[in-house]
Amino acid sequence: MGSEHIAPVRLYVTVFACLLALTALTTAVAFADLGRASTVIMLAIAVTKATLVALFFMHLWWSERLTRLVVGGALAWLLLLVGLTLADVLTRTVLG
Amino acid sequence: MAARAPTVHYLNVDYGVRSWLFTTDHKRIALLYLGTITILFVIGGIFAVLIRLELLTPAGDLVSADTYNKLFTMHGIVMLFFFLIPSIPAVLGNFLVPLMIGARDLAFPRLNLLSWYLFVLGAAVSLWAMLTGGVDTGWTFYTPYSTSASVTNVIPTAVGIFISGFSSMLTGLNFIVTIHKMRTKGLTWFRLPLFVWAHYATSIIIMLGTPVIAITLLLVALERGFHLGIFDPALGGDPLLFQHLFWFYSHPAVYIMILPGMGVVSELIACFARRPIFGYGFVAASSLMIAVLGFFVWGHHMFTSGQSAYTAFVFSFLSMLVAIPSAVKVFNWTATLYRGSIAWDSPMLYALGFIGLFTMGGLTGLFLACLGIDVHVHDTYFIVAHFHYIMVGGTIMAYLGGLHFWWPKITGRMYPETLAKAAGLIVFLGFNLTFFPQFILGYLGMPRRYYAYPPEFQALNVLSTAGASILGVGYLLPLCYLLWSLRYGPVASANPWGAAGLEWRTPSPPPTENFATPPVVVRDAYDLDGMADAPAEAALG
Amino acid sequence: MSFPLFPTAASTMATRVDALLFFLLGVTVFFVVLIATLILVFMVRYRRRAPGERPPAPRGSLPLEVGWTAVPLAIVMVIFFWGASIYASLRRPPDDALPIDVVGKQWMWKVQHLEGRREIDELHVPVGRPVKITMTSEDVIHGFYIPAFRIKQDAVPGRYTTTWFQATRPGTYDLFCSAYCGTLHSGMVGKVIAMPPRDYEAWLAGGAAVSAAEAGRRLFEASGCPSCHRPDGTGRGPSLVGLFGSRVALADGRSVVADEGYLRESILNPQAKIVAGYEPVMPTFQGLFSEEDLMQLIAYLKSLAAPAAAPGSAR
Amino acid sequence: MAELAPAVAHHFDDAEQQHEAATLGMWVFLATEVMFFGGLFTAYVAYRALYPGAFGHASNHLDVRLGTTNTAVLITSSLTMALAVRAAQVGAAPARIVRWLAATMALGSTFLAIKLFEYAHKFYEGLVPGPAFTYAGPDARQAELFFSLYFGMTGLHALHMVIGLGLLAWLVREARRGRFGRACHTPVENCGLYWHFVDIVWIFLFPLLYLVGRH
Repeated sequence: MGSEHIAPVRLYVTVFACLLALTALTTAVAFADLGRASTVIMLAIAVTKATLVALFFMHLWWSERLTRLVVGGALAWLLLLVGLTLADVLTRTVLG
Repeated sequence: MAARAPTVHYLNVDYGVRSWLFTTDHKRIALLYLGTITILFVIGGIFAVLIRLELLTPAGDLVSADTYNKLFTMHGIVMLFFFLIPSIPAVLGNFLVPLMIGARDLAFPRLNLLSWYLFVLGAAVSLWAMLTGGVDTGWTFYTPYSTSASVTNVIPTAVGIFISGFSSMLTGLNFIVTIHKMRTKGLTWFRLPLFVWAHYATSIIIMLGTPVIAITLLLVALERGFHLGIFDPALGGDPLLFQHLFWFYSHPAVYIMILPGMGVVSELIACFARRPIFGYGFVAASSLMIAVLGFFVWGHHMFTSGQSAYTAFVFSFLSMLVAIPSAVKVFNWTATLYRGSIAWDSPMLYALGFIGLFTMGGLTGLFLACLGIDVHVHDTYFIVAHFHYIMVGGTIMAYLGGLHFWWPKITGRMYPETLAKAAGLIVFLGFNLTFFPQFILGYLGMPRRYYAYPPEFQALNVLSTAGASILGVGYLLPLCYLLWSLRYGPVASANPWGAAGLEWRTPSPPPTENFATPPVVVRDAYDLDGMADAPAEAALG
Repeated sequence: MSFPLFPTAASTMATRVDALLFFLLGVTVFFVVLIATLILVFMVRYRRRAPGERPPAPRGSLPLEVGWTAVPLAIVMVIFFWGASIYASLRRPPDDALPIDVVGKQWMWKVQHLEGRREIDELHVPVGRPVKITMTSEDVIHGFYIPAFRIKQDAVPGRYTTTWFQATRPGTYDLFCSAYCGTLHSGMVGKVIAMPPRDYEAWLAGGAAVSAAEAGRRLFEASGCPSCHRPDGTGRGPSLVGLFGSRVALADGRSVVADEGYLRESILNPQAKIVAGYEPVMPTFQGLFSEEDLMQLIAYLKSLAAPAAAPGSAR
Repeated sequence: MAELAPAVAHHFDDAEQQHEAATLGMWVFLATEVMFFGGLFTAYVAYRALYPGAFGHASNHLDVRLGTTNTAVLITSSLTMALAVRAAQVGAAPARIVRWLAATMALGSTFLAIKLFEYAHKFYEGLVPGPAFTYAGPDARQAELFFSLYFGMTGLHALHMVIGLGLLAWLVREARRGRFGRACHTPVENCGLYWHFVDIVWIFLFPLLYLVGRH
């Protein structure tokens, strides 16, 4: 075998600490009055957290290109679904 | 081939119901699927017969309006979700993908069996829902009709489709992993048969699209059953959101149905024109292009639905682009025939019929992608005719062609060739007589899903019903003579057509392990010289 | 029994759509004949003559591949732009179009003319003048379809959609429901009666009903709206005079054009878009007004437009 | 999700191929899960764009403390899961693998218990969509839309958690039998991937549902 990477425990604990810190941060951001920026910041934090989990807990950092292609493809398709649907919802009153 | 010794193959290796119901052999599972979808095709066909009979006269006189609405709904659901989507992938793909790539089985044989059980369960739930009252929403389940107005068995039907969606996903997952990880030595991506490329592209669509229809139907069921008002306009919900989610799957689903058919046709043409497919790389790439672009065009089902005009322009533009890879395929197939050595065997007749009907279906698709025309013909018989040209004229022609072509491999028997040619011709003529008049009906303005219609539409409807009776005979013939051949057909050799491809290098029917020794590939797909290296009979050892 | 093969063309749009249809038919016939002929010729010409025949392998051709990618691409682009130009005019009713309101309901079409006449499953329109249909549905999605005019638009519950046409020939034409809507979907058919303008005026006058705006005004007053929405703007709600078609600044900093959809939303769901400077105190009227009531109310609000406002200032 | 024969199954050439196939299969399965939740996220995004105010008000009826606690609980369970996978990879004693798996199960159960408590509370407050929906604030109808999404999304997520707990229970049983080690840990890895994925879904659900319009 030996095709997979064995990560040190310290890395896992570090990632875990970052995730907890980011959770606290996102809650703090939610209660601060930042207007519309707060949504963007909270989403950015969520994306960061998800990336950390995927890269280290799920070993994406060490996996082969094909696996990353699968992940990238799924995310691209999710954006496609949300994006084109939203494009319709948001422009309905613009013309006609 | 005299005095052939009784060899052990996948069919006679074991007997009894248990040996079938607990098999993990992809070839046996393919046969389980074949039996199941044949039954479902007959059921869907009976619905079609009743629809066509009702439409013989302008007045609604054969069945009641409610019954008619249930008939076309159930015809659509059975034919799409329980026949066309599994047809080529789950039967021919299941049987052939491992053989074509020199593997002993699919990557996950037990998931493959589970997929069949889920399919049977899903079909059983949906059929049960139909028998105990039916469902009348149309196969499209549009909200708010399906969530608040319909009083029929929407939830169990949706649950049945939901379950069969998992069956479809397990098959797709199996194909993707198998094609990536299980190719035999020397079989590089660009030596793969186009059938395998087509199934790979199809599987990508299945994996990315099917979950969306699953969640969408689940939401419809939850809205009906538990008042979770996701699409409810009374709460500010948007019925068009349902349509977006629905067509995100259901448009690419058209390619789930047609791409495997294109794969079959590539194999048939290469074999019976005796030369590799012209522009192999372009044909392979066009399958992937269709799979990807197919996801960008769903909004062309919604040009008159109240979708924003800007989005409509974008979707129309993208829909035009998806025509290109399909055109590329048709031109390359035609170019393959040029200077070939063309045999007129029955599978080839189906394949050539496919090209003609698919060309018609594809070009009339442009009418629907075109904004100005679609406004007029949307939701009319024009659209009904168009998608039957693709799905019946395309997919079913390819399915029948493929079934004839690989029948000797699957069963070890040949079928009566003259009858098969006659059946092919009858299907082609009957099909055109059934569905061509519907193009005219559509442009005249006859809306679809009408159980009674103004009298001026009657003449064309009579023609269509007459054609349907011919088409019915065309479908019954293969059912009869293929069954007959199981017992009385002449024994087939390992490679009766003189085809290239690994599946022909193992005996007919193949042994459970597919190949006595794992084959090694040194040549491109469809290279007949490769066949000389390893004579098929040698594998009998 | 008549046996038509082509529909009557009775609107300005119909001739444009038919022209594009003939172009597309030409393309289709050309390619189907081309492919079918090639297949048949090759089938015969290159039929297998000896069992052991081995034709040369094709070598592929980049110019050919590029060619049969580029030519279809050029053709579909023509089709796209042609179709899109028709659709663009279809989605943009002329400013002087005669407005008529339509409500779909299982299984009938209810029509309200601005001057007051109402009809069911019949739609009288003048010839030679653009007519703008604003529609919605009381229950499920319906499809408003007049084949002779080559127009179709779904009526969606919860919102307004519009289409328009200009009849060119007097006559009686089919009106179909094209979006499947339940048991009597195929019974949800009506007639469009296109009449010379003078006949249409006479027909309108024959109804002797109150105008839509007048009916809307009565509803407006009976529902107590004027107590807050005073014409001089001194009430708890904004003045509605000259509102329609104007741009409204909202409390959250956005601004919207006050079109039919905005007015409808503001009656049913007043909290969704609060006008800047006002408190969110208006109660919802959801369930109190039918779709027809709403259309009459909106007709009234439209009639309050300041006389000086140029038509079409909304855009 | 994987074929779980300890030895190399008959149709694979070697253990390497079998492991690669199982891993790829799991990732492809997770891609379908992305799209499965994607349908709900699409609905959420569309409605939040249409009714930002109503969503803000409705979100304030959720309990941030419980939501934050649950986020922390789930993240911790991801850590213990990762450590369970690691224990299997390095060939640790079965008892150690079982310990980390059991910790993950305990945390997962805690999450579900808190979730259940929240649901019960919503039920008492009349915030469950349907005839019993009694929301006092403005935009009650759009708020009902929000709560439909809330229950749809968290319900589907909770269902995935329940399935995950089932998988973990099965892993514990197999680990006790000493099945996992350096040579065979694909099942633990794949269940781990699934568990982390469910965690990621919650990482998005938390700000989208609990933290709208808090300030």
